[in-house]
Amino acid sequence: MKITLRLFSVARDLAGFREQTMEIPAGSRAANILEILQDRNPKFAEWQHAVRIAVNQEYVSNDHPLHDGDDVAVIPPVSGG
Amino acid sequence: MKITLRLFSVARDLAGFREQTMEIPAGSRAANILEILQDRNPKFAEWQHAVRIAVNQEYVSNDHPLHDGDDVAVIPPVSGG
Amino acid sequence: MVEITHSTIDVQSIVGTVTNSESGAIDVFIGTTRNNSDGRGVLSLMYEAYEPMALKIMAELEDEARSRWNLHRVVVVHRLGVVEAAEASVVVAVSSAHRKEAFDACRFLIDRLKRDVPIWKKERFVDGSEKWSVSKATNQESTGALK
Amino acid sequence: MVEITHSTIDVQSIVGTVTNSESGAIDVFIGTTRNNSDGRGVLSLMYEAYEPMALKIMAELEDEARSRWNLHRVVVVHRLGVVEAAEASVVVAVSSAHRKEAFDACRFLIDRLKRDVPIWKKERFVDGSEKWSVSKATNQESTGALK
Repeated sequence: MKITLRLFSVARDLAGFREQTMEIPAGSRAANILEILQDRNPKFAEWQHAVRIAVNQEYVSNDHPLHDGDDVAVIPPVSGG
Repeated sequence: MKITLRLFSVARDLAGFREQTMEIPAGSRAANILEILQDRNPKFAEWQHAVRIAVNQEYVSNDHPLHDGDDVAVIPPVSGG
Repeated sequence: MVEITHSTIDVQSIVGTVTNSESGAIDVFIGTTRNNSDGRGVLSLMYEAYEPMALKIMAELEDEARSRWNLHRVVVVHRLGVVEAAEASVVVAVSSAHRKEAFDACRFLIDRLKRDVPIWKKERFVDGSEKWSVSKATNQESTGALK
Repeated sequence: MVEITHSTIDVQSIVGTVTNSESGAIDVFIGTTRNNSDGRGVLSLMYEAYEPMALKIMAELEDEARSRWNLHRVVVVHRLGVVEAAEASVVVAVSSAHRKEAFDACRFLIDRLKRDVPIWKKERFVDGSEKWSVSKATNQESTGALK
């Protein structure tokens, strides 16, 4: 299935891209996105427990199942205000 | 001894004056001022426990001794803000 | 900085006064005239003060706030005279490095101002009547009340 | 009302928006750029956001604040792009009948904005270097963090 992956702040710097359409295995869950990013850049490991995943602009838990067409965002610790 | 007595808000309305120089017995204390006002207008009784006395612009306790030349203010419940 | 004024309070200018490069947080409290009190329509409020003592206590409150929290700038302004509905009678503004101090100090200053600063308001109701706004309970709970 | 802007935030106009005759209290929080961070000189901050989600969460926070407290008007504005020292990056303004609600709601809104709204700042130091301002601790304490 296909998702759109959006990266922000530190996550974008580590991955080297802002937005990408990505083919992922059916049955993938939110946490799998982090594994994919970590495979590409091991430095993601330090952020694994600090980032949140949002699907279609809503924060989801680790085991949230992804669906075809989902808009998935990797949200590093926010620092607005 | 002589003091200046200043009244505000409800206290002024009850007493009918804003400021007066007043002869009081030597040895008078802050609470005695309220007794004097109450003798003049019994309605002061309802305010007895609600008003504070300030001497020379500082809140004092009931038994604070007054001195000749003191500036004594009767401070009804404040409602600034 | 504490001030008593008889004209409109300029909030924008107060925000300018407390703004500075060392601060990350500003909290501003604005007390405004409500058009009702216990269900009765209020036209305006009329404030009076024991001015020199009010300024003295306001300055003491600023000192106490500064000793409790690390504050950069502090402004407390109270207006006297007639204040119409929706107009500001009091503005407290505080700047500090972080937001906790600004919030805590601002709240402390307005709470204590309302408890201790000798200022009184008379409510002018839409039906033409007037009444000093007094709660007999308030003062008895305060430190310094005659016991 | 929640808003994201790329230009200077007009505090005076926000105060005007939340002012109304039913309210007795307005609390305004202003977050400004500090010229230092952990002892290092800061020139400016650069804010970026996941804009549609940021607006969505800001609106949810306004709804939650309104459900918790009886608020009259609420304005939350965040600025993006470069914000120089002493300039405002965020303004939260709340009006209510009494001051407790205004203070509590304003503090709730800025606390939760800083925890949950997807906005990030990059610090630009006077020595020319840049760094995303990230505290690894923050998110782990938040609801919704991946565990």
